Amino acid sequence: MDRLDLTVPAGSFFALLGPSGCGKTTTLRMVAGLEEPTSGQVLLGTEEITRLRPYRRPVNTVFQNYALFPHLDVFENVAFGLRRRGVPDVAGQVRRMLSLVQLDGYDRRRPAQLSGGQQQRVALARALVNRPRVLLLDEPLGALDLTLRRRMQLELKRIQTEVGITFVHVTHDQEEAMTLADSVAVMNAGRIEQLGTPAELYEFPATAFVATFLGRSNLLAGRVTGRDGDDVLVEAYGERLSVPVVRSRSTSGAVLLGVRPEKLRLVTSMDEVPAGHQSVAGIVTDAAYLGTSTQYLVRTGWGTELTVFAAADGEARPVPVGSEVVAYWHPRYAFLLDAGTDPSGGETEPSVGSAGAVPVNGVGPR
Amino acid sequence: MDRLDLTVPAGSFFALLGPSGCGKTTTLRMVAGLEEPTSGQVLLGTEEITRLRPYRRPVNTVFQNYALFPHLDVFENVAFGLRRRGVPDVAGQVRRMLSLVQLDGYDRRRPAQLSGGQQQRVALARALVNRPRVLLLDEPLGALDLTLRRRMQLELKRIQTEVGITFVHVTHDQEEAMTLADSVAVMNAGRIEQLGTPAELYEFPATAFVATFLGRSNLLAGRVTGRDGDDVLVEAYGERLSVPVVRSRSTSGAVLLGVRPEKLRLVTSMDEVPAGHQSVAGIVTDAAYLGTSTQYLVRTGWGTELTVFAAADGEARPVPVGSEVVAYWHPRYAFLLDAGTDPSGGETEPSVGSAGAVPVNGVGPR
Amino acid sequence: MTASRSGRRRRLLPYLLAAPGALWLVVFFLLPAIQLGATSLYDPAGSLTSGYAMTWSFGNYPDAIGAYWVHFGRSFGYAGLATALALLLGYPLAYAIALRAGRWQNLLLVCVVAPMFTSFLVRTLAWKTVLSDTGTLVGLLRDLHLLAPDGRLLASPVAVVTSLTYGYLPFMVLPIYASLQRLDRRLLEAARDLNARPAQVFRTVTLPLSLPGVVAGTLLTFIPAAGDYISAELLGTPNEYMIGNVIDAAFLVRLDYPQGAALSVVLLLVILALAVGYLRRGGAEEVG
Amino acid sequence: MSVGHRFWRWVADHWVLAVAALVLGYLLLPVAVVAGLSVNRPSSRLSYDFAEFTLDNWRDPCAAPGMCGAVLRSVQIGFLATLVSTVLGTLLAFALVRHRFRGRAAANLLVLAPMATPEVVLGTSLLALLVAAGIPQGFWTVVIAHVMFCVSFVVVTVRARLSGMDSRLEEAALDLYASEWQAFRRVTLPLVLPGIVAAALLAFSLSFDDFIVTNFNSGTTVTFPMYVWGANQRGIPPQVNVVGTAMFGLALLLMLAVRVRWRIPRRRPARTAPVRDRVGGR
Amino acid sequence: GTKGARQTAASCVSEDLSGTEKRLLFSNWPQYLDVDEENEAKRPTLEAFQSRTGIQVTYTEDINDNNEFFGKVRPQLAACEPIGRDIIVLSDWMAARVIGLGWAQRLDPARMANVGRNLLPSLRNRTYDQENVLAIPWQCGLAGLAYNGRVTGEIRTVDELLTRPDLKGRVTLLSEMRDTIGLILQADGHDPTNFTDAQFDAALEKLKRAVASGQIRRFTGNDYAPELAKGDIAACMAWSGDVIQLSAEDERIRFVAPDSGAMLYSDDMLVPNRASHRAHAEALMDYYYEPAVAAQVAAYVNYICPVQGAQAEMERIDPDLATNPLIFPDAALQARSKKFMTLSEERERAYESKFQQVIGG
Ligand SMILES: Nc1ncnc2c1ncn2[C@@H]1O[C@H](COP(=O)(O)OP(=O)(O)OP(=O)(O)O)[C@@H](O)[C@H]1O
Ligand SMILES: Nc1ncnc2c1ncn2[C@@H]1O[C@H](COP(=O)(O)OP(=O)(O)OP(=O)(O)O)[C@@H](O)[C@H]1O
Ligand SMILES: NCCCCNCCCN
Ligand SMILES: [Mg+2]
Ligand SMILES: [Mg+2]
Repeated sequence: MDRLDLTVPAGSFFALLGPSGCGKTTTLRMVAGLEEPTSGQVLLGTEEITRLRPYRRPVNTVFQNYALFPHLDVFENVAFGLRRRGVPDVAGQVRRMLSLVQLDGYDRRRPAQLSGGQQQRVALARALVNRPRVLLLDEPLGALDLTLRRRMQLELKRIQTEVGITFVHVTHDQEEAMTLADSVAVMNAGRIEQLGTPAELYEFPATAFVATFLGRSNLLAGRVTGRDGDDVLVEAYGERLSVPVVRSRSTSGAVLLGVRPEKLRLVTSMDEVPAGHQSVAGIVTDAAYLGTSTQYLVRTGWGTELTVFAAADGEARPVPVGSEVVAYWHPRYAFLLDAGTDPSGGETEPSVGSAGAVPVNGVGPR
Repeated sequence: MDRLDLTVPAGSFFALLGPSGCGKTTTLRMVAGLEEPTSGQVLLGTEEITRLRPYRRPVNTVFQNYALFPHLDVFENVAFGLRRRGVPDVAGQVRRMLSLVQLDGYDRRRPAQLSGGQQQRVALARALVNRPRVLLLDEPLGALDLTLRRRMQLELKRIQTEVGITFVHVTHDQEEAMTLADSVAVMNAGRIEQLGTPAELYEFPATAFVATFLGRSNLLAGRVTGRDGDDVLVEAYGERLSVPVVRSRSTSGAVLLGVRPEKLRLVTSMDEVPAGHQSVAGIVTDAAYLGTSTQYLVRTGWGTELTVFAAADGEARPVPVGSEVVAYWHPRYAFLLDAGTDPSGGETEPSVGSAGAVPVNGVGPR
Repeated sequence: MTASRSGRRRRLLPYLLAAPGALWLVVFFLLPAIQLGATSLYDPAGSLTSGYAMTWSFGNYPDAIGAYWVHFGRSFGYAGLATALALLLGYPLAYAIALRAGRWQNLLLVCVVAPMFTSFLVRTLAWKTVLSDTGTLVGLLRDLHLLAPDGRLLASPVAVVTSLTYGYLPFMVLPIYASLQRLDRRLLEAARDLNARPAQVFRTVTLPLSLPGVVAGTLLTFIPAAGDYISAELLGTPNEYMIGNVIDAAFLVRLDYPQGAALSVVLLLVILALAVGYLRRGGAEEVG
Repeated sequence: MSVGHRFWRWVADHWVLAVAALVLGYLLLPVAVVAGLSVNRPSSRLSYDFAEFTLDNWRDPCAAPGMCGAVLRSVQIGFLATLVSTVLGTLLAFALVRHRFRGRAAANLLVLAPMATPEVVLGTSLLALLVAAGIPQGFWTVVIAHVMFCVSFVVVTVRARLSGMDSRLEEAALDLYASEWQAFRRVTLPLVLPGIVAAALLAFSLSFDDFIVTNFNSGTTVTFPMYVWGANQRGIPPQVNVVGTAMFGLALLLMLAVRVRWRIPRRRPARTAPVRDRVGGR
Repeated sequence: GTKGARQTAASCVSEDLSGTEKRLLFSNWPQYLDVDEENEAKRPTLEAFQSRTGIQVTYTEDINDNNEFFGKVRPQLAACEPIGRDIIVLSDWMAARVIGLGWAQRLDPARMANVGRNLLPSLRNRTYDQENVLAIPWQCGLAGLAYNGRVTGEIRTVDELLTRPDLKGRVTLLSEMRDTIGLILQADGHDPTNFTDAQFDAALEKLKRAVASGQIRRFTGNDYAPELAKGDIAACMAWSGDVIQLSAEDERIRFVAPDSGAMLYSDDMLVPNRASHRAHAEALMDYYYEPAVAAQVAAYVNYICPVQGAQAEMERIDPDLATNPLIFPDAALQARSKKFMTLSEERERAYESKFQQVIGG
């Protein structure tokens, strides 16, 4: 582990987001006490718990694959922690918890007799019933299919609101993190890249990794040429563009100018670009119908492809593939990043289109 | 199996979509010859192959979990089918195929030494190298994480375009089906509910199941009261609404009037509703930030909740929770369904919000 | 509890867990093996009556091998034959139980194991009844002219190999079953889908993937079979006697400990050499 | 499709089952013979042929002089050997699976070695040691010898079960306030128990059945196999077959009971597929 | 190295618990004691002894072969440990060996008046037991040939046994070297009481050829009996009484004392060291030396009775048996029955080892 400082506000729904293998599970395990950090501390409030054995920590975990005890029924699974601590009224607490997760009547089933979603709720109940100060959830929805997953997300959120315990939710699914969390930390290769509310991260990402991992971004490689009042001036591929200072992470040298695909609009000629907007011309090379929106790829004069989402709100007309278009955006939706930040997100797969290093289209919720 | 007629156009990318357990895998297995239909036929072109043993069928499969041979290296995995048929120049064909799936140089690795995405491509190469008349893909991307999954989708599409073989792609991910396929069949409980292009299905679903499974829909329960020229008149909860006849699956009796969430717009008063539009008043009960859009829940006067997606294209202003709003839509985006069609999609999980039977919000791409 | 104390305890734990069993094996397996080696070098002129002196008589080895190489050859021959037969018979059975038996799997598996509770001796004696010169089987074979009118099964290599095969068949079936049971059936479907005929599916996928079980099974069959002497004693003649019979007699009848020990050591070494060579070639992961 | 074609296809699909049935028959034939002889009244005490049906042998199995004593002794030895070897073997298996420690490879080798050693060698080497040490043979040397060769089989059996067990379950227990001991007691042990029981059954069968090692180390102690060996020389009393049949039946029942009680969950191939949201039965 | 195994009365002291324990453990060969015709589990003479003395006798037929039994009890006796038996029955030469090792307890002649009175003179004062206090003869017998007439024709000579092709694989010989070699020596015209190494080697060679040709199925102890009765064995070397007993059930099973000569032996009762019921053992031995009891046993086992006066008693039980030369040998048979010569230790070892190698173990 690199240095990793992570402050989680009490009572919040906190999401830890990052690609596979970036160290999310490892982080959680240190908090739970299942792994010992070689250096550094784990604090709970003001109390240091770094070397406390796991069973002495007021922290519980919902494991990646639930890790339900197969030899115990639902009731006994949930009662497990209570019994270990010898608290009174086990039965009452267990039943209340089972009803919270809407599993009344399932108490005598074995885990193998439950569906994935039900197992997930048992795992949740088993951890929650102990009223831990912090509940750790390690990709609890990773194994569910999309439909069920969305339903369980809502349920998790409801339960967290109801019990008010701090949830630390690990996922590699950006969409899930954004839907659920009050705050999100994006982790990459063992480091926290950015921490904030979903809107903060989405609207003003701190690094190219965040910009592409959380949603998609069109990133244009450029260079800061100067300053014009509250705007930073950037030259990219011969185009002169600008970004407000408040939306700039870097104000000199090589930079990446980012715009989200849904912030781009397409018109057929420069004349139609409204005042105060900036634009780039190109040719539509692909249009994909996505239901709520249509995704266009626009090849610019210098050969890179921009992604544009046109909402299918019934007003935009379809743009045929091959047409010459102008993509424009308002500078207040652009953001400026230090070009030094690695946009690849530590992925090892050979990239597919591989047109060049820039622009990079991350993939994300549309 | 119920009667199941499925005609797949040669050379197309065909997606078979449906919830878990609806019979997608079973259908594919019958085509592949791994299972025998108790009755009915499987035709390939005009040739009947129903009782042909699998090794005699010009059909190959990419299995749900790849099913790569762990004891053979990548080369031998891909060469497997060729060797079985004793074709000449195995090495040349395998290498060409490996380079098509961009795995040159990986031929001596064992499957266990590959990442999920690489394994998936080996599975693809292994099936494709046999130049089957039909390639069956059973949720080949089900096990990949979202990022990798999106990348592999693009690649599948590219390869299909390149080789021109008929792909039958099974998935329960609506988004995937829509992005990839030329035509989509939505399956439910062993029956095909609708078959068409993604746009046809999304824009004019045939049943409530399709309307809610493929994307979301607001469905208002109503009753046809008459006809006005090319419009069908509907009364729902006291509101008088209309839908064009061409967008009506049913023109009498109990019906469901559907509108997609992104086709709804919010304004603060009736006065702002443009002419020719229809509207419903309500109160915003929830607003969820999703990056590309914001999802509002609007509780109507009669107590049901409508979902509204407001694109975050930089123009719409946020609507605070609690405000009184009017949601409006143009009738040409509405559709009318027979109320007899079961909207639940055969799901067995207890539904979470469970405000009532109608409207039903399916979950889908936004 | 301090971290260091519990840490030390945890570091010590594996040793505490392993010690009793390991100690037992050291004292009652390793030490005796060493003593066996020592005994094999005792003065062959000694006797149990007069006592044995340690004279490092390596000559015991050539003497023993010279006198009994035929029995060694026969042991490995019979054991090899029995192992091959057990594989031939055991594989289909294991295959059927693992992949084709459905809900009968448990019952069949138990049927393979349960005869081990009916003492090996009792079952071998049952073979004696079955193969008896005056029994129905021999009568039938004679009537069918599959056996000469005065032909017999008992007291022949056929009887001995039959019994060896029989006796160690479960040790062949179980590991193969275990490895077939682990086999991912989807691989078989994938192979069929890739135009492999049933026989090809077996040869290219099923068999290679069950190889660890085959390797374990052949070892667990061959090793005890090569040392067996009950079958030869009860169902064979002196012309079928194996090295086990010789060792047994050397220790219990002739009371020639040095020679018996030398024979035992040779048997052990040959088997180890064969097993190691086999594992190298077979590339198995682990026995059992 | 012609009938003949279908027939051959049926044969192609089913010949393995036919072969398996034959092999199973081969495996059970001697047991059937033993069962048959257990209800036989032999024409004379030297005869081993089927003469007349009777249940006398079952009514009074101890009528064969000395046999019941031998069976009892074998059962005692079996129990002791099973108990000791199961405990030692289980501990060893835990050490080998759950811990990395110096000497682990050697311990592994030590465990496998007795399985790779023919029984005559095991028997004679122990005999050589006992004679050299002047230790008289008898009941206890048999127990010791049996424990020695059972331990390996116990280790292998328990280890298989243990390494198939998800170690996250133990972590989950620790996370849920169980101390290491409680995690072992409440989670690990119950989950490994079927493996331990299977190992114990195996150990018992190996001990009860053993002739070769026992023959070298029993002195004048007569176990059931030793008894059978001796009885064979003077004509087997039919009651021996009663014991053989009863043991088979008992084992059958016991093992079926064990397998049903701990319906060993079919080991699924590593599951990465989406979990089906269906109420899963079998 | 290991130490020797010899014991002396001083080094290995046995305690007699007869006073407190009314038990006796008696190990014998199979078919060596009378059995009730009606109920095979009952042994009339033994039961009479038990009811007369109140001593509970555990009778076990677990001696099948001298060498095999010696191998089994050797470690214990060498270590001066009890072998769990109060009386064992071993053949003359093996009894001599056990006595030589100091493993047998001395008996009290005063408590065995019948023995003193009725032991046949030819069995008294033998080299290994000059005073008749260590090894008391149980039975004597002949080793000869036997065949099952149901599966083969008559057999008269040893050579037939070793070479007749129709018997191939259905012949057993005795694992008792003295009996098998003795019979072959006689068949070759030599004298087993006095032969040379060369003669021994020739006999052994003949045996070896028979084995190699597959003629011989097995070398047996007493265990030829079940298979002979069954017919899996057509012909064999066997002990007289056993076969006569089988003849009683199936008259086509016959014993043959070959014209070339049979082997005569005696099987003796010994009380091994550490056996703890010596007094009871003495009582039992004395009991079986009552002529009436001896006759009763002889009438069943059909071996040569070592008890004087038994023949007279036999007249009363079964006059036919009283004149059966195989039980009460006549001069003719006596002339044809030879004892095996007493061997020096080296000769014994050399012969045994050569013989064992041929019989395959
Ligand atoms: N900062 C770090 N320094 C060193 N090693 C690390 C670091 N972060 C993670 N690792 C190592 O990387 C590997 C993967 O980590 P981990 O299991 O925590 O990934 P993850 O983010 O949970 O991945 P997934 O999404 O696949 O579950 C582990 O072996 C861990 O030891
Ligand atoms: N039309 C049908 N009639 C009868 N049984 C059916 C039908 N369709 C499916 N089934 C049964 O339903 C079960 C699940 O089917 P299948 O595996 O094909 O589902 P799936 O759509 O592939 O699900 P998943 O998305 O989870 O892979 C199977 O046992 C199959 O036999
Ligand atoms: N059935 C009793 C046989 C006794 C044989 N004793 C062995 C004699 C060896 N010469
Ligand atoms: Mg993880
Ligand atoms: Mg499926």
